Amino acid sequence: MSSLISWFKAGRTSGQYTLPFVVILLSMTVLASVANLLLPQESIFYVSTYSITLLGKYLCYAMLALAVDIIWGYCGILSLGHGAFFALGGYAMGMYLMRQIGDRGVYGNPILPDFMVFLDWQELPWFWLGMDQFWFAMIMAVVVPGLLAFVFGWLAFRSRVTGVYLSIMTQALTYALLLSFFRNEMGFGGNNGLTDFKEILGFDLQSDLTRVALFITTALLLALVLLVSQRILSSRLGKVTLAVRDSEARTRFIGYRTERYKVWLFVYSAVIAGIAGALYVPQVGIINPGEFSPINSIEIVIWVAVGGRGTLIGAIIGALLVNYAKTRFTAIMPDGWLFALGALFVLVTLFLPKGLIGLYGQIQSKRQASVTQEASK
Amino acid sequence: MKAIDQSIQGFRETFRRDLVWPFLAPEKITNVDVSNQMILYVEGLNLSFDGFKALNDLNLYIKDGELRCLIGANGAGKTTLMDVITGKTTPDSGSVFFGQTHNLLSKDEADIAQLGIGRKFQKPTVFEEQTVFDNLELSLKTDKRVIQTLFSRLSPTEMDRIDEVLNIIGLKEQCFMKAGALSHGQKQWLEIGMLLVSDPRLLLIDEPVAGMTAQETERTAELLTSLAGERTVIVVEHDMEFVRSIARTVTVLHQGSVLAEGSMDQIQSNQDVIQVYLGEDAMEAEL
Amino acid sequence: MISMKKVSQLYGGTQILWDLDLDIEPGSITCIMGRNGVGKTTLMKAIMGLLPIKRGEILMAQDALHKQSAEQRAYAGIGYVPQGRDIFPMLTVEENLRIGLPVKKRKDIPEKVFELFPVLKEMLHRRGGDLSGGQQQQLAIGRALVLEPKVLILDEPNEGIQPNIVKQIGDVILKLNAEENLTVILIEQKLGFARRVGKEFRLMEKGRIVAADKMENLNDELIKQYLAV
Amino acid sequence: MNRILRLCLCFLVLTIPSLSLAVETQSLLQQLTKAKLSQMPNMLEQLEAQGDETLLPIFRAWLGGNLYYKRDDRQLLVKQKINSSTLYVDAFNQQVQADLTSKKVRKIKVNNKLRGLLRGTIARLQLTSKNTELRQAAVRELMADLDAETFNTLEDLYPNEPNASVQEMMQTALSLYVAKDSQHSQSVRLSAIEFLAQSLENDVRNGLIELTQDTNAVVASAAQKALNKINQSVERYAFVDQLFFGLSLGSVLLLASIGLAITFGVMGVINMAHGEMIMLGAYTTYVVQLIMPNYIDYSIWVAIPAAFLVSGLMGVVIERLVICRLHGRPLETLLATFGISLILQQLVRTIFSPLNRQVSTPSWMSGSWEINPVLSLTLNRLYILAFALLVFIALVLILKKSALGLNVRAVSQNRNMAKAMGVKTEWVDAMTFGLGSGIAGIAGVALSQLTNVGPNLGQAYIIDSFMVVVFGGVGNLLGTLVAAFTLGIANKFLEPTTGAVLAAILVLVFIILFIQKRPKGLFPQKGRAAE
Amino acid sequence: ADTIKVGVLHSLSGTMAISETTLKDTVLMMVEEQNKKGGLLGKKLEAVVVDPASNWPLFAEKARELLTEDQVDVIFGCWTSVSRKSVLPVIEELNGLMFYPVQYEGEESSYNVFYTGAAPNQQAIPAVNYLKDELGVERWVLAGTDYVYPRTTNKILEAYLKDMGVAEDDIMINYTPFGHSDWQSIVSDIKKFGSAGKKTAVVSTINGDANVPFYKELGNQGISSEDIPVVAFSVGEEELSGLDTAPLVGHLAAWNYFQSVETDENEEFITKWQAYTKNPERVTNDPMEATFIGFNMWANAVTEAGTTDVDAVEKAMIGQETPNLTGGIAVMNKNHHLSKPVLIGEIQDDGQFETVWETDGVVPGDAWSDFLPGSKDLVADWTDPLKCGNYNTETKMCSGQNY
Ligand SMILES: Nc1ncnc2c1ncn2[C@@H]1O[C@H](COP(=O)(O)OP(=O)(O)OP(=O)(O)O)[C@@H](O)[C@H]1O
Ligand SMILES: Nc1ncnc2c1ncn2[C@@H]1O[C@H](COP(=O)(O)OP(=O)(O)OP(=O)(O)O)[C@@H](O)[C@H]1O
Ligand SMILES: NC(N)=O
Ligand SMILES: [Mg+2]
Ligand SMILES: [Mg+2]
Repeated sequence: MSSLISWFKAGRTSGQYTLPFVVILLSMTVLASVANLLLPQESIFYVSTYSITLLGKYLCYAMLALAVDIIWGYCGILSLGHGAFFALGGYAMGMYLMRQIGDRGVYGNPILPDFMVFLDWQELPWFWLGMDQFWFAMIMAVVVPGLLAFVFGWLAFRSRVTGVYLSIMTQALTYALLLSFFRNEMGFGGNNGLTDFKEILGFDLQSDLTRVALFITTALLLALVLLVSQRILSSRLGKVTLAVRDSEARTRFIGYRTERYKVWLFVYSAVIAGIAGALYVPQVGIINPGEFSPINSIEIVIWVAVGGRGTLIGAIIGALLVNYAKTRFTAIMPDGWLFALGALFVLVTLFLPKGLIGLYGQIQSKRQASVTQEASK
Repeated sequence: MKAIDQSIQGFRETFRRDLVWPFLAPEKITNVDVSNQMILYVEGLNLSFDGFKALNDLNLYIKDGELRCLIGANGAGKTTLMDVITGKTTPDSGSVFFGQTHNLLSKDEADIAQLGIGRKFQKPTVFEEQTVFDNLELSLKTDKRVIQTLFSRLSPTEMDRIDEVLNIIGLKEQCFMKAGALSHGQKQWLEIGMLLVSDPRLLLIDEPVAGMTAQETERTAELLTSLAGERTVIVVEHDMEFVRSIARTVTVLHQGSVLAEGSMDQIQSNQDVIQVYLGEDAMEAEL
Repeated sequence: MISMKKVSQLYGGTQILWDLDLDIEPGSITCIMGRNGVGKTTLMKAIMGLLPIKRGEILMAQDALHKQSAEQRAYAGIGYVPQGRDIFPMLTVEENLRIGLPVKKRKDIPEKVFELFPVLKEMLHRRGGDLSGGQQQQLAIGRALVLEPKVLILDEPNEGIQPNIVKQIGDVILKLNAEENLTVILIEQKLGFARRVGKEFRLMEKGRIVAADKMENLNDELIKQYLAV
Repeated sequence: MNRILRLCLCFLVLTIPSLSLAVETQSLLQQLTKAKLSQMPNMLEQLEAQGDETLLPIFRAWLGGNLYYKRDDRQLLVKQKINSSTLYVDAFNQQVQADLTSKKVRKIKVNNKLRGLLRGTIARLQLTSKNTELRQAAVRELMADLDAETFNTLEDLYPNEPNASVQEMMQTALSLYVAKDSQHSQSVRLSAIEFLAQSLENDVRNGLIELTQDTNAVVASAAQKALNKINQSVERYAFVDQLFFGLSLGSVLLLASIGLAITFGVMGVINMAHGEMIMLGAYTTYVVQLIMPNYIDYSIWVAIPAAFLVSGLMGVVIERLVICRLHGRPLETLLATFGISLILQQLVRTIFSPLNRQVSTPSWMSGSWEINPVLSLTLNRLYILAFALLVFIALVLILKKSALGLNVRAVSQNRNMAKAMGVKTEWVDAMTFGLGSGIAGIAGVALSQLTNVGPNLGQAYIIDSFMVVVFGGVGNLLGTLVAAFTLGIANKFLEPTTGAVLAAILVLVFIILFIQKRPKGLFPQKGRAAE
Repeated sequence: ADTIKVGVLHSLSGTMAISETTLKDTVLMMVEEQNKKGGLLGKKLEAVVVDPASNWPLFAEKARELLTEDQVDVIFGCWTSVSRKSVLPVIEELNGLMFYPVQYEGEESSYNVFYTGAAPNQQAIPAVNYLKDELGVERWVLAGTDYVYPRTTNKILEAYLKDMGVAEDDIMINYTPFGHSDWQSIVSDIKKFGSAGKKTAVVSTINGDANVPFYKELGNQGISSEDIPVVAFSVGEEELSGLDTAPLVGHLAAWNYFQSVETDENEEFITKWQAYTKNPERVTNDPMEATFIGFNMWANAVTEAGTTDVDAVEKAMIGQETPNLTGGIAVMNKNHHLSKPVLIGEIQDDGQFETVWETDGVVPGDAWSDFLPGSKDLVADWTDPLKCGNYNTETKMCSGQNY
């Protein structure tokens, strides 16, 4: 019995790196923030506002990758449409920020955003009502993606749409939303989307302090989401999730209503994506239908794969790394960066089948192999 | 006015908590009604695949606590019958009742499993990416709703139960090995183990001893016999020695319907059975 | 016919086969036995070339088999009936059987297959995956016979087979062995069958061959030592 | 209308009669070289009044933008293209003017308005042409606004017209004039309207619409009746038209997705580089046309096999270098092929520049097949529809009848077992991937005739391709066919009422809902085996 | 710094690379040119090229990178309006300077941006006038890609046409998604719409990639320019180079520049460009001219101001005059828009345009349209005392922030 308990403890090691990772993440965040706010620009340790914004954006992507990893890595649902939830969260935030502009828009209309004025809209569409309240907008930022995920997931999982069929349907979903949001009639600013934000909760979006605050908020939320997800996934629910991934039919035969597990996990993941989107918008300053584009969603999946799927930290690292690579490559070799990025994807797939995180395991198992070999001699 | 009334009525009906929103519906805690001694009623089952009749007016009654052997030629429909009972396949016609009240045909796999019907598949299917331990933990008889699962803890009794089963199936050493890395026979055992921890009312066991050595076969026989009484067990096997060692009643399926039913000796001397299944000199060949 | 010298094999970090030696005489029927998980299937896969071996060599009539790919070994005359059957589920029975035809440059499925397993003829146009377990097993053997192999590897061929067909499979093996001098390597757990069909036996334990002899000499002591739990 | 233009052009080259023009006319023509665009309509009128058929070649050259003059002495020239070399001949005496470069000449301007006028002029002059088609075109051109003078000419010509259909066209034109002309008696007008009711000519319809407002109530109601009748058949043809649009869109979807049906549907590789294989095919077409600029008409026949080879070889290379190392890891193929698609796009951008490349349409594929005035099917799409079906059938045959087809399926279902059965899995993989990619390349040839040949070509089709394959049911070629045409037709029947954007959205929503009913596509793989 | 840094913010990959790469090369050519002349203020120019990859948030990020990390003195960049909208807050926050070289929908005037492309009144309105007056067009198809530029332009045109007494029934408006490639139904609808006996024309604000299949379909369905002329605002020489133009002869485009215009400046520019790209077939187009004008004006303004300081340069920019490539002088107005001539050209079978009409003089770009209810009272004037991008002449207020 006691031996079993010790096994039991030993068996649940998947989360052992989470806490150290969170600690590193948060201390880096604090250091960067302090370096930005307190150090003089001339200091070599100064972190520019550009870098802070960039880091903030990366962290939003990391959260998005985390959301995808939860359902793809752990539940086997390959969503090629997660960008949609991200974008919906982003739009909710964007609408709030848009309303915050008030009469400081170019046409000086206190109610209507500029794009409505010059397209001759007479009044605010109903779905814009209440979006001037921060709390309401934030509720929408999680409720709308969550609700969409719920409806979509409920339909799809109940009908047992699985595998590539599901993936392509999620893609169809985001594609349909892309086309819809492009339409100016929708009332979301069409292709231009929402931009030209001024302030959030009364704080000037262009001030360094606000930026740092947003950055820290993102880091904190990312850490929180990571911890909660880790907790969920290492509970028995996590095991059921893995079971669903490996053999959904078998899981049903031992009495789990797999579709409910999938729906809730999908909703959870969509909500995280929505939160990531809401954090993303004030930091990059624009939300437009491009975020719905299927290619974006595919890229998210790729971040996860590069980092190592089925490992939450891997997803985060993958998102950070790929996006950092993108930033560097586009600046260093604007004409050839796609070669580098493409090659990166191919090479990671070929040589790091379990992603960057798997590299660690790969090295370890090599070492182990040589140890056993020696032992056998 | 009436129309409005009706639509309100309809609306109410649609939004009855227990009907439309399966997510919100309270989980039914059920008892199997076995007041007639029977636990499983299979009546007039028909099922065809593209014209091929896999089940043909099949009738089968299983007593509560019985250990029933189901034999029959390859392709007779044994596995298909289990598929129907466990909700994997829907028959063209017929009825399947669990106890007197539960119509299995109107339930899905998870419901049926939660009613207490457990199954071991012909081809061992385990969660390959998870450890043997986790495979067992997942199969435990617990509340399997989402929220409850999220907050569940492994209780000491449950741990003891798993420990016990690990001993029975002889995979204690492989406890934290990924189930995918087990050999074929080990997977068979693991699946039996998963069945054991789930503590079902009715066990459907499809070819448990395939790929086991003689001794292991014996052990399995013991195990199954010990299970019967408390539970009801239906075993499908082609190993006649094994069948004889456990069987009280044997049912022979042929081309989707029951060919013969009786004690092992009756069956072994039944000419039809010998012809389509056992072979003329079956017993000598076996030994 | 086939001889293995000091073959070692690993899965990831765990070694399964340990410097294993094995000799199979031409025209023999060798029965390989051992408890679950000792590495029987692994050994067969190594012979077939489906798993790379870490060390050692596998020879077939002087040819270095271990240097060839699996498909070359099929051409060299090894037929394989895997454990778990591995039917191509979405191919019809006929297509399952036709796969191997090019090896012998044949156009049609040898009639012999249908003589041995008449069910297959009935089910010719059904998908392999739809067949019952036992039917699949027959298909798997039939499929290997299409290759007209010199060595036939059967990994627990009787798993899930109805008694009269088990007998029939036994007869088939004996017949092929007698008439065509087919070398058979058979993994079998059921002693009765092993005794009836096998001429030689090899006992395995923990990735090694621990006993090898004529079938007559398989005594209770050995059984108790290596096969009992 | 283009046809006339082209006909004119080829006539120019063939018939070069020397012109003997009145001095007056010559000097008027000479003035063209100095005139402003705004003065030209006036001058054209004068020219027509003075001249006759002999001026036709000059008018045609003018219309086609081939009338030039020398910068120095303002000599009037006609530009001619013979076998891709340009030469200038004197407009009057047909003497070839040697070593005139484009720098030394100037074009006589022609604009839209002038072209319209020129066409009228040419038509009037051409009413008596020997060529039946030209005559017919001339009548049609003049039909809309016949003036009294032309009416009389036509009336004179009518009885002697040898060709029946030209005669009918003339009668239509005459009837239209009569029907509109209140000078004629009511009964004459009514019978003219009755005749017009058989015509589908656009001008007739417009004329009748006008007539429904006629002061003569009887005529107006007769016109309305005739109009209703015409509208009925127009609607019927409109339906056929729409169906054709749907089939055509379907054929494009089919072509785009059919290669994917192999690499993804059969082999299970989530091939994000499929679009780039199409793109390579399109660029191959471009290169082929570059190599044989004088044989554009035949270039397609070279381009099809070339594109198949180029994309196919690229497919084989990708398979050998990357995909083959990812067996049993289908999801990873998504990642790797996405990387490859990025690389290929950038490669094309580097080699060919990011700009679109110009791929010409062979003349036999341009224009449309005019069945009647309201129904004409564009030739390029007609050919592509037929081509798509042909490719589909060929592919089905390959997969069903050849050993390759059987082997691929076996390999994709159980690689190890296939190996054990002596299947050369590596070769099969390479060939299959090559085949799928090669077919994508062929699709690229077809698409180059319809759309941009640029680095983004592939991206534009990848989503649709996956959608079609999945909607049809993965691994089912027939499903791909049906799915492609279903989506194409659905889209085209929605578009007129909803607009293109909404139609696309609705089709997507339809797919999402449909999949709920059939979670494995239109033609799912059934049975135990599929689990 | 010992160099003057010129940021280039054009997409080199993704959907917009097709159009924007050319502009990147144009700027690089201009920089090289200027350096041959000895640079500016005694310093060499150094181009800093980044690739925002047709990704709108990335435009903002890259703009910030250029301004804060690379410390560029000026940015030449953007094509789509959304990319401009995306970088605008960044440029204003960091007080950068950007030149935007593409025709756009107007309704904007920022202190930090100079608009060298055409505003709707420099392209759309003259084109419609031409169609109406010269070709007698009575029925109008307004076809566009579904995004802000076409929407706004069409709104303006619709209002304008209705002002001129065109009936609702005689206007057909159609929007298509980006990259729309199946034009069968729409072209067929246009054909039907145009066969009602009244002269019909299509005003096309169809964008980039969708044009090739659109024109191919026009050609194949046999719609000739005499029947239904199409006048486009987004189709230039570069777009035509991807097309066989033989069937399209006579269709129109309205721009401020055509390659075919014969002036010495233009000839020189084309020669330099073809030499720079080492491609004698390479074409030029309107946004290139806009870049050319913008660059020259900036260079002059810097010289005049003696510094690259944004505020000084901004001041010096207003009133700058630079020769157009098509003749005449372009002037930078107080609203940061140019005065330029408007040309209308017909497509020729060699892929060039032939000018068939042009304005007598230059037309000043109007930041705020007179035909939109929300903006007809707005004016932009960046000189004292107004110093406002959106001054409301009714309420006498400068709304919101400084643009
Ligand atoms: N989904 C299906 N599609 C077509 N045929 C099927 C399907 N499922 C089962 N069958 C056929 O139904 C028959 C009964 O199959 P079943 O698996 O129940 O047999 P079984 O009695 O379990 O045989 P075994 O002892 O060999 O396992 C077989 O002939 C099989 O081919
Ligand atoms: N894919 C794998 N990865 C890791 N270990 C494996 C893998 N497959 C098998 N093994 C291990 O290798 C050992 C030998 O397996 P093998 O399948 O050869 O046994 P076997 O003798 O055929 O047993 P059985 O009689 O049950 O079929 C087993 O202990 C098993 O746990
Ligand atoms: N400004 C444009 N053309 O988007
Ligand atoms: Mg069975
Ligand atoms: Mg085995």
